[in-house]
Amino acid sequence: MRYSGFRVIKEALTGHRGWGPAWRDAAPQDAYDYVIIGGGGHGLATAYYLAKEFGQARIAVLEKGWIGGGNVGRNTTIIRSNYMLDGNEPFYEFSLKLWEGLEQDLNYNAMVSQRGILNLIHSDAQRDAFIRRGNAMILNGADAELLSTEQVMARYPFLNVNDARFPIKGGLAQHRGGTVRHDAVAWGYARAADQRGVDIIQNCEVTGFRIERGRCTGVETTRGVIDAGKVAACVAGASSRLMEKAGMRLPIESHVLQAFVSEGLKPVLPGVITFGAGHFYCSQSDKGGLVFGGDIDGYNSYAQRGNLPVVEDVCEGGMAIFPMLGRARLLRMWGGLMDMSMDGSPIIDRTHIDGLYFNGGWCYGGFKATPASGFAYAHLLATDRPHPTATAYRFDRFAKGRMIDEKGMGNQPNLH
Amino acid sequence: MHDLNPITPLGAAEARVDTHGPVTLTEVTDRALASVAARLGHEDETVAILTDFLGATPPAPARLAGAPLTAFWTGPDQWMIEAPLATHEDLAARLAAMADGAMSVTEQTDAWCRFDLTGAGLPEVFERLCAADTRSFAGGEALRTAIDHLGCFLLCRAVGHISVLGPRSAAGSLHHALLTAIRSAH
Amino acid sequence: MLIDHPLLGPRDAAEFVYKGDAALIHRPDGAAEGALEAFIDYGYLRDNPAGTHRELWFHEQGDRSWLVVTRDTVTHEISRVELARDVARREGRSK
Amino acid sequence: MTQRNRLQGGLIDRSKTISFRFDDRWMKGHPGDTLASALLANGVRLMGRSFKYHRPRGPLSAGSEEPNAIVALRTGARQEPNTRATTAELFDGLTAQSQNRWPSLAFDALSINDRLSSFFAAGFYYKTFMWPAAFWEKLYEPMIRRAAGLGALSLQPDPDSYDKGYLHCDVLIIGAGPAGLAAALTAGEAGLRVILADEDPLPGGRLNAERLEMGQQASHAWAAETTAWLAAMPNVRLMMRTTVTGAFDHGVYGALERVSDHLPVPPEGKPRQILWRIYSARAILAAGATERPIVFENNDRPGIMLAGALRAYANRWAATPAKEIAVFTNNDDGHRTASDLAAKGVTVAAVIDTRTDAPKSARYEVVAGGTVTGTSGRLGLKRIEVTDARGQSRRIDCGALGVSGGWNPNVSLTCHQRGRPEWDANIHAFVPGGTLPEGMVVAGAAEGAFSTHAALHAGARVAAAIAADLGKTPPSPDLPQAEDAPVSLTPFWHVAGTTRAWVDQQNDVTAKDIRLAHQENFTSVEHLKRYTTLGMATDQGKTSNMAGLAIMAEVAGKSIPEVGTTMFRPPYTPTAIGAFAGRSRGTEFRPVRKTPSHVWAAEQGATFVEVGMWLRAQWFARPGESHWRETVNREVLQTRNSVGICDVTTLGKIDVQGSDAAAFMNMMYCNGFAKLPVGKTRYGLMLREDGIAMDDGTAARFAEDHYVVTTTTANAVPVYRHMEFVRQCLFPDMDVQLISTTEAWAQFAVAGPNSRKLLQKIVDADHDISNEAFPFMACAEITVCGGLRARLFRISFSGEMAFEIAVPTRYGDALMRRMMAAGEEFGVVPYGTEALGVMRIEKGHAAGNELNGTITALNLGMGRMVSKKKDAIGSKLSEREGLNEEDALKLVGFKPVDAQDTVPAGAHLMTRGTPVDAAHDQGYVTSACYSPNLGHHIGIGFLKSGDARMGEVLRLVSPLTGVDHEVEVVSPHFIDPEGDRLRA
Repeated sequence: MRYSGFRVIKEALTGHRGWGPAWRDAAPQDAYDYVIIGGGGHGLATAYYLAKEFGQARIAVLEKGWIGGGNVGRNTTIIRSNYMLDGNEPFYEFSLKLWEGLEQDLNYNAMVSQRGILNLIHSDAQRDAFIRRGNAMILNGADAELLSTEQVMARYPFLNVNDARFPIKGGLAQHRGGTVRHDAVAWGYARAADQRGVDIIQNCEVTGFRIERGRCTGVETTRGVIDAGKVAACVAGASSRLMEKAGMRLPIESHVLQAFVSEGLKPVLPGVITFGAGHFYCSQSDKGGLVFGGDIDGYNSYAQRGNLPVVEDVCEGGMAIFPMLGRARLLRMWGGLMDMSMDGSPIIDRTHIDGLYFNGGWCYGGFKATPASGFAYAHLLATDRPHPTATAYRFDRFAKGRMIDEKGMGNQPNLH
Repeated sequence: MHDLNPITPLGAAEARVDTHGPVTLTEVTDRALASVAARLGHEDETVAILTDFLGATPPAPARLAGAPLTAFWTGPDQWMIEAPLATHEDLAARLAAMADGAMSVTEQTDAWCRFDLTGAGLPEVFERLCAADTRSFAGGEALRTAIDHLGCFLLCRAVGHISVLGPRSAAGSLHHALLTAIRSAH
Repeated sequence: MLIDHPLLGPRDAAEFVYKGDAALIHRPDGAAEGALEAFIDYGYLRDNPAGTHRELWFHEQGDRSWLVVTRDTVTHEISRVELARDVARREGRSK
Repeated sequence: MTQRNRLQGGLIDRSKTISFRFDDRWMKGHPGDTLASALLANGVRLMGRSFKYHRPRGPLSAGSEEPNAIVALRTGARQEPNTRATTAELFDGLTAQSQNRWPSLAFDALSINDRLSSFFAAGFYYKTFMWPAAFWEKLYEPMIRRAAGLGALSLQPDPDSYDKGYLHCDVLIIGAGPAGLAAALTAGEAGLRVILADEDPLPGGRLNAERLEMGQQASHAWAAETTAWLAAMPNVRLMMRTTVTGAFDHGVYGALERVSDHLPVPPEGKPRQILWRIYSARAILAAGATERPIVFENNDRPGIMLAGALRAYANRWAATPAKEIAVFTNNDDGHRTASDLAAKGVTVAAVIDTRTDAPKSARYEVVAGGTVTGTSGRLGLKRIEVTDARGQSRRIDCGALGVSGGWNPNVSLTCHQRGRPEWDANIHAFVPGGTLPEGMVVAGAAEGAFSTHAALHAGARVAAAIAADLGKTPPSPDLPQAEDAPVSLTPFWHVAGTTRAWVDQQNDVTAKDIRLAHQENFTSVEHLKRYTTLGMATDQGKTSNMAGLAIMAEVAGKSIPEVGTTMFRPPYTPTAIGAFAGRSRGTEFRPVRKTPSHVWAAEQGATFVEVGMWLRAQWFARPGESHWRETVNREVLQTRNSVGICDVTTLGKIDVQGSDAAAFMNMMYCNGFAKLPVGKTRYGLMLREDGIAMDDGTAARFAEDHYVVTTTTANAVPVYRHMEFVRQCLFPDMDVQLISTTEAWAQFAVAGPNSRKLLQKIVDADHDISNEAFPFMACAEITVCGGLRARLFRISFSGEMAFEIAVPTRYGDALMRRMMAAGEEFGVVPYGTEALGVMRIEKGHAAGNELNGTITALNLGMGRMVSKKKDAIGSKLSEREGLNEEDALKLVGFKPVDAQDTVPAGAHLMTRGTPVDAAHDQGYVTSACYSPNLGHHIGIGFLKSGDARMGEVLRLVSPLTGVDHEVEVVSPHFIDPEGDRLRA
């Protein structure tokens, strides 16, 4: 069924009886050409692009719980391609371009909203680094604009300049950045993949891999064994737990990232803004909630919840730049599991086991990557070659010394 | 004798004193400090040297001991020694002279600013500043914790008398934080 | 979180800085045969267990001790805290 | 206007009458009122508008679970959006405005949405607004955003302050109702350190809302007496107006104390609120229960509220929304509301009880087996339509309807870690389940024990167990006789066949929306919430989640626990962001570190700049200088021509001592230190274990077993931590002791050809600092100014003959003054960080811009420094192929081909004739400045194969800033490449 304004009106007048399931609840079959483990944004996008772009049939997405229940369902919804390094920027720019056509492609309004992202600058050295980054963005075909303090203030007149501990010395803006209604991304991909015949199988946990003579031939699940031509792991946050079942250790630690939303408020923030002298970023949803976050808690965790010090640190950052936030209330906080990789960049690669592929290590940046991650992973699965924008996301980059380290923090995952 | 005039951590010639409600906040500038760390395998010798010097046994973890020469624990086999500046301006040198390869001594006098809080109602002040359980302090406690993002030592010399040692460069911020907490609590 | 410091008792984890898996104590010998491979493993691969994890925390706002904390990464329950120096010695590190 | 709906009695202070304003109307109330109770007493039921359909709404509850009566409290910079009228304490002069309406609460233009509601069904926006694509940002979304949100921020800085604090206790008791009070009595008498916290200003919980006897007293009197008893115990801390907002790991709780919210403005020096971090050995959750409504047609009109709330308003606040009320219930508790209100003189028109075996009453009509099937009254309830057991409908006039669907234990805090509530089929509600936060037990209504008797005894029992567990002898407190009624309830969630029946009142989620979500396969509770927004409003679904689950269970043909469970995340109630930030805002966001010469520099009119936490002098402008560049040029030139002084105290200094100090230094730095002679200083490059440069600086050897290491300003803390890691974790038997001495010494760079002459006037004569006696890279402990101990280093960042001199910090100010006086004859200048930067770029020294975390020794042109003869941190991984490529980046200098051009940092480099794009990127400029010595701009940066490309002309592009011109690759050592000046 196609979604449209006309359809909404027609259904409204006929008691909404015509709406069918957004996607089928499929039961697992004995075998598929591709089994994708993980019904999050990346897994569903991979299935969709495999079916649509690479003409693949017999695809299953296996989800342990309910689709979209992981990080695509709990993040701060930001999209952007303001990366600096060659290994990253083309990929994220590709992702941003896919976002720009997503709704028409999926026939699902995920509310891709390009209201811009602004990184504040607080020192001369920071400006130098942002100029380098902005140039790298433009040289890669993305957009970037360096704003003066006056231009920043015109957009955000209530920023604290009167008694700021760290003065605002301008900002780097990417106007094509913005936010997306995160849950809708999962649902939109699920619906579109389902329409192309993908089996989306919920409540189906992978408990083991079938590996024979160095080749992965299928998976064991809580709903039986499923044979597969190719098995694609896509469970960022739980990557180590899953790949351990295939005997693999990963260059990844699992960490918790907290995020926060305020009560609904009349719109004040047009786009996404990040504080450059503390750990705080914020946007405002279409419902009016301020959606904000900061650093990861910093210790290995699978607990999906954080602790007070980071909550306080984030709110300190918020109050530092927006002292008007004092009387706004924090409504809800939650923690998501991050695959923190050793250089802060992801992995989309084959494993040393034939037929077993890996997508993970997204740190806290996976949401914005969803379309390109799905596309590039589908490309790898279908062709056994990396997508041109994802050639650097290899396992062996650590052994070879070709890290993609945007923050320059080295093999210390909690600092990326 | 040299002819340079010192300034206080707060940047003045004279130490500052503030009183609000029951609490007096005093900038203390008349104490010398030196860090002493036992060399590996010389832990007992270090304790002996310090015992001799202090007239008291170097204190256990999170404790302070001795007066007028005082030591407080700063880490495993490591203490900070406090002495009157008037008599011990060269505290580090004196201790180093006694070390004889048994301990490493480092001058710390000016690494720290010190503010003493005296009076009733100190727990009400400190519970707005740091995670230390000052309500249970009975005298002799010495611990390091964070106040206003600054690593500080809290030394309870007696009930109603707590010293805060913080990084000297941040004396202004620390003093402001202490005074603000006093005004909030009382 | 609270970390029960072996010398100081329970202290807020906010006073500490986290490093990672306590396996980082076992730095390979740079002069040994095959050292590069060993360093790549040491530097980049982690067990990352969901469950008991031995990990390094530095008491930066305290006594400057590195600790080995045994903590469950699912429940955050801490079952053991030791001075890293003692652990390192016990596990064969010296000079 | 009189308080026409004010009843007799209550716990308000009638001796005082205070005024308040809601929208344009001034009214009267009494201390003890909430805004909602005072408004009800004044005959006001309409207090807000819903989020989506702008439906008129009045209070549903009398507490923090309130979804509807949400107002903007106060005005101006203190305006607090989305404040619950049901918890806002009344004070004299209080002003509040209604929200989400235009032009007024009674006539709201956007209530048109309500008429169009069938177009706005759950998730409608996912299905439309897609065509044409460009219209989303331009038309559709702006339209949606204009309607978004409830209250508005003032856009002004919050004028109030917030404290953060830390408390310790043996047992934290959350909730001061009967269970909490009994627990506090027991634990207090046992001698435990107790904190008893409750969000209410008045201890007692439901004891203040009920008309109950406890022993010989009224329940509220028992609560008051017990509270007074507790207040007298030194080991018990009563914290009223304090909400425990979150249960964190290891017994740490977050709690918000509203210190001044009940006052017009906070007293001088006092905070508005305090966010406490409570460290507890144990906790008792005695948070009570929240009543749940029944879903029926048009169940959201002002005047329709929870039955227990109706009763609380009458009993505690002596207020009623109307003189004629009805009750709709599925349990006995609803009847208690009817009898209490009847006792207060309110007419009870009927009690509609869904149970066919409903208890009878002599005082009011009971419609057994009946349901409410409709309501009317546009801005407030006028009448209800009741359908009886036989299906006969009739209308009953009433201005208020109390609704009771039973009570849900307040399990919220049990869920903050791993707890997952479990279904209790006896009370038809979720009770605490799964693994509770470490050390937490639950007592009273919060665990489903609803009678007062049960709550009292449960509180005492769990507190006694904790006391025993903590080694105390538990007393047996004297608990009064109290009611012990069993729960008598037949589940009834919603009236069938509704078209517009509200489940989540604030977010306007109807029963129909839930059915639609099921139809579209959003059947799990997570999907349901996200698709319909059920439970996502400011009340966090406290009164709506259960009904939503129940309706989903019904349409899915499942049991409620099969559909899912209710889950709560912190904070328990929405909490001011300002409270989480505390004092860390504005200029106090982070502490300020000042250099020893700060006072002096300020006297000179220096401009300061933030460098991490430090404030450093950036430059020292002189009268007549019109641009900072002019000042900096002067400082640079005068230093290079004569002598300049710069405060460099901010560099980290670490004392390294011990018999293994040399071996330790050799491990820390990639280059060798063991053979450094005593009395000498050496440049050291410190790598991370992954082979990337971490920090650099000089280290001086004062004795065989004593080095003093300097770090960059930014890395002082991480380097110290790293050294301790190496010392304690990797080489535990090395005899090394470390301590930071950054703050202990005031250190100044004295640079320029006259630096020695100047210092000879400072350094005591018995120390020979001639070039022969004290050559480049020498260091010594000396005395100055007649005997003050000092340290002198012959090191140079500027490239000139230079020294760094250090004295105990308290003398830094005096030394600076003395050196300036001594240098007068040479025209000495102080210089700031900007001139420092210019001189180091002229000299090609790497700094923070170059050490960006991706750069190796090889990139810095120091590849050969990485000793192959020894093991050092980082040396092995720096051998990897990707870090040693043929065309690796190398640090080089750049000068513009046209001398007028700039060389901006952040610009990228392209080979001439190639396309300007990322694929052809050759490198980037890291640091740049105008060189007053060379008379043109210069830069340093990283270029592929840079060392082999000297003299090549490249295209320098910065499309971001509109730069595109040519530069020549040159040595990064622009000044004195041979180092003659250094050694002069």
